[in-house]
Amino acid sequence: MSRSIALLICLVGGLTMLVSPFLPMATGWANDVTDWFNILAAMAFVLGGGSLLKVQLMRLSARGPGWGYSAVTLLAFAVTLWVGLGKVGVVADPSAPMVPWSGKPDDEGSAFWWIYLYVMTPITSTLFAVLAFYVASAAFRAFRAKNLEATLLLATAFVILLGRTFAGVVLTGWLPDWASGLRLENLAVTIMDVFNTAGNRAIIIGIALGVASTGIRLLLGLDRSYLGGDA
Amino acid sequence: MSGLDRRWIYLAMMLAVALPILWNGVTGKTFPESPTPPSQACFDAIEALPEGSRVLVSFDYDPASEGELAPMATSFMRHLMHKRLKPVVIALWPLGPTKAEETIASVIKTDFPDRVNGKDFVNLGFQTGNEGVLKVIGTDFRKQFPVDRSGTPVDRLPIMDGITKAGDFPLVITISAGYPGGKEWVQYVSSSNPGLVLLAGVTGVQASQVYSYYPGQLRGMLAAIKGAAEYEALVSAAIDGDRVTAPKYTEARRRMAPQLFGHLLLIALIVLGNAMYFAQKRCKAVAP
Amino acid sequence: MSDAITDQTAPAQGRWWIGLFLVIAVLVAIRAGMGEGMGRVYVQTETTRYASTTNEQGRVAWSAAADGTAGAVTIERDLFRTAGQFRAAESAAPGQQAIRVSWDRTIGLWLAAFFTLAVFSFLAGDNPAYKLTESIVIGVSAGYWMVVAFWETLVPKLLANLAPDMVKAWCMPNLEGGAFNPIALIPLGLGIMLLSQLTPLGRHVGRWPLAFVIGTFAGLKMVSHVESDIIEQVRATMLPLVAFEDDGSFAAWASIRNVLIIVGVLCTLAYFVFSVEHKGAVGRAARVGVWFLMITFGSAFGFTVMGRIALLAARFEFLFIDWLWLIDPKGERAMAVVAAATQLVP
Amino acid sequence: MVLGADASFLNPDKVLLLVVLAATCVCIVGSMLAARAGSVPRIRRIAGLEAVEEAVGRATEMGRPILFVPGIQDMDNPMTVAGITVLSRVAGTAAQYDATLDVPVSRSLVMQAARESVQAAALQAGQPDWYDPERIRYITDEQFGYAAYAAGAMARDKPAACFYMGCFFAESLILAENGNAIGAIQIAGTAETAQLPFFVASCDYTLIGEEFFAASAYLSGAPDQLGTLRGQDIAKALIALALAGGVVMATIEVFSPATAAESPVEVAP
Repeated sequence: MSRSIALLICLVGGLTMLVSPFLPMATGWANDVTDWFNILAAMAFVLGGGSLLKVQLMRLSARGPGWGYSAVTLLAFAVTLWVGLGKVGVVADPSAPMVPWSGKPDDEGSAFWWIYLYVMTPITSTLFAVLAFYVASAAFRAFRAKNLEATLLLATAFVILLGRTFAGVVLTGWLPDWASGLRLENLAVTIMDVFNTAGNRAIIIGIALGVASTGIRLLLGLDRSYLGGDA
Repeated sequence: MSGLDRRWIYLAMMLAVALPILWNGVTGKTFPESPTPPSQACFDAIEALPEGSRVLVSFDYDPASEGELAPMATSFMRHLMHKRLKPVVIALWPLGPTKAEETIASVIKTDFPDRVNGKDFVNLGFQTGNEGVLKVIGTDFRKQFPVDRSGTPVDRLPIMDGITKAGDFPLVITISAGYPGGKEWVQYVSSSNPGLVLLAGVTGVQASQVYSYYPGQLRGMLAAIKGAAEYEALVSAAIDGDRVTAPKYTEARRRMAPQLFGHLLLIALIVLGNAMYFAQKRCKAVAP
Repeated sequence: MSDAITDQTAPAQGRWWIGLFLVIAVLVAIRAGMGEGMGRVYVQTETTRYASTTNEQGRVAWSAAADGTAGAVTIERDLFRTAGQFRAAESAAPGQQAIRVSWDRTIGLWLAAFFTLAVFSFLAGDNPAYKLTESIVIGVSAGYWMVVAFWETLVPKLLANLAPDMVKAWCMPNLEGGAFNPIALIPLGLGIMLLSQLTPLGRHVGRWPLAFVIGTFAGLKMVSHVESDIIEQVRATMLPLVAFEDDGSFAAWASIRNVLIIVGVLCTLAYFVFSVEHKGAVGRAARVGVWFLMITFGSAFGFTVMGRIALLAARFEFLFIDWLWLIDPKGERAMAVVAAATQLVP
Repeated sequence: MVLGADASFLNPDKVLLLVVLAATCVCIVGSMLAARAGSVPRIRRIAGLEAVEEAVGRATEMGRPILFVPGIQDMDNPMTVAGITVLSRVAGTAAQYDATLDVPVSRSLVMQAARESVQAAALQAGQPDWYDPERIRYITDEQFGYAAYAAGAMARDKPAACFYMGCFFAESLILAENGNAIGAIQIAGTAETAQLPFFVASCDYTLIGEEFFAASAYLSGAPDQLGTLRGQDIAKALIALALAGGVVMATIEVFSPATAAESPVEVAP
């Protein structure tokens, strides 16, 4: 019963959204649904936070290896929630100085801002930067001229890498004007403009078909694994 | 060939990026740039506008992509100010307005102190809704952005006189790090407003996706730090001529030095990897 | 091919990381003792007074006011200043207190440097500094996004519709409109259903919001993908096989480009065909399609590398410029440059 | 079904969209019905999907866990939904082999959906006790916070098989390179085009774009689901025809002198 109602909700919701772009009366619906989804996702944080607390508390109470790190996670989580929800150190917004809670939680000088700037940003942006190292090791390992396909991959990356720096200008800058299309920096642009455009377009069209097909499978209930097992 | 620990690769990359930064910091030298067509197109599109035109600038990035995009924002803002154009700033990313304020402080407030907030430029802040925001501003700009960042109603801002929809701007610039960004601006704004010129400054990751819209729906684009450096050089040449450019206006070109060595290292690694591969294949062929 | 690189990223063989961090600590100590030192953050307190005016519609607006205005509210904020501004102020008035070292921000800067190095250290192998950093970032970022969801979504989109007057008085004085909006009960109801599964009764009801999300977004995304991806991309590919310049002469390169794009799109589409084996004509087209895919991936890879190196450069700049004070490309610590560019200093 | 909308209520700008959308739906639903009636298509081999069982089997033999990452976006993203449906197939196989399956997620709603789907798969495989909700846990919404966890967990738990199925951004290479470093067999699937090159470079198998969306239908083996794949192919053929027609029209237009000067078709500068 519960599953049948769920499938019905899925079907009706999906069909409504499918026809809404064609009905002049339905122009805002997509935005409304997106808002509702955001609210739902925000409320779902209770579930996520609960899972996080449970896992870390279990580890802490079991005193298994690394339980100290669980304590650190819990502390970091609690402190961030406290200073953010409590707007610790936030001054009122200039447009309403009489309302002490009117400031944004991440205003310069607040505790939440401090955590964002000095804890979260350095860690996340360094993790982002670590990709430069991973790109290097991946390129070293994977770009081998084993066959025609692999060679194309490798050669293209090569041209782009050279063409997008000063090195490309130095290496092929001597080419005369009538052959300027072969200069590395222009070759890089051509690859992007022609081959990359064609490849990406086909991938994008394919994805759109895949999304449509997946959507139909979901709406018709062919694919209902997300609804769980029992009746 | 199993002897190469990947940590040597990491160390080499670290040196290839760190040493040029130090070298450049000590000597202050940068490499010359010659603009590619997409960057030149950005410069030309702004040059072509008559003085006083209003330009919609969207800051669609956050600190994670600042390294690539902040120099573009600085150059765009400087170019717009120099041409006496009027930027109307919005953001589709929550942290975009903060980045915009930083750019406004470092370019307009420092070097163009005569420009008045609300008349010559304005920051309308961030709105949630991703592409939904773009759909709405296509028909009703003020519905999405009723007030500026300090709460002043848009109706009272002289810079907004006569602007009712996105199509009223002759030029739109998005500086974008991902979703929502360049692609969404093309899909929801440029496609439905044929007269509107759209420029995009994008990260390297986005570049390959957004390239498929250039030069049709996207008049010009700055791709990654290289595009930023090219455009920065164009703007510097137009504004400073032979004078020394202030350090904050050479940021993208400074970043090109570590790029060059990083790229050269990657190329060397690819060559080395293939040399090892073919050497190994030959060994196998001789002694199976 | 993966054995080209030995597997040594794995954990600690011994306690190498103690040595690594000792070396870094010694180098930092040496640097800190040299010249002007390193890693300090300066601030200046900006005091603004705000006074209110009431306009014709009875709306109260606040704006900056002169000293001594009756009924003015004072707000103080600490704003960043550079080391150059500090030195300029000191040389103008030794012992001044306007621009000063901010201890909380200085501690933050050193913490940020520690975290940066700790993440880099993972490249050499898993170690306690990385584990500590990892456990902190998980806790902080989970909390961060919950706080953002609360203030950016739940308050303005849900509470402001259900109890506008309360929200206006509490934290959103500029809230427009301000009538109870019954539509907001729908997402509230969905949310309650979702959370009801924490109780034994709600096991079944908890699926409905999920079904709602999956159904509506399946419909929405079908429309948007067909519209912007299929229609627009096909339209953009309808290029003439032969192109001419503006003056009427044959444009060879533009023609080749158009043909290549059309052929590329068609062949790559052939690669994605599922219900026909890749043999014969379809097979040949699919093979060409794979070539296009490989070139696409190679170029995307090459482009992305630029971004990644730029990000790495930005982290090194943070370490070298903001923390270690080794170089000064922006002239933030050079007194002369800063003093000329700003009138902040009395 | 869409065709039911009364034409007089139609938004006139959207007629083309309606036609294309309806044609797509007709192709897919029609092929599905045909497959149900007995005309089941033969689907070509997709290497990455044939390797799923092998990967799960290998993890079981080695006594090491399986890691499944359903992307880092929420349930409003079709890639996440596709990832969850693939998860249910992988979980079914893992339950049969009694292998350990770890599913760290970065969104609360995804955790909810993943738990439902893994539990259902365990039931279907006849192993209801195999399901452990604590193995499907929320980490953090933050992209790199999640990547930090995943990188650390891989270095410590050393999963033998890693699946990355969903929407990925920059963290894709952090996951794939760390998985490569511990020698795991890796299968990735995404429609996020910018990340495909990294998965192609670092993973053993990569499902590219449409292949990824086809995965759950392929793995299910159910006739009506396979039918939808043929429907996609028919739609593709129609697109190719429309494209060819458009190209011919555009070419004719170039030669007709009246319109040559202001041809609406863009030509490279």
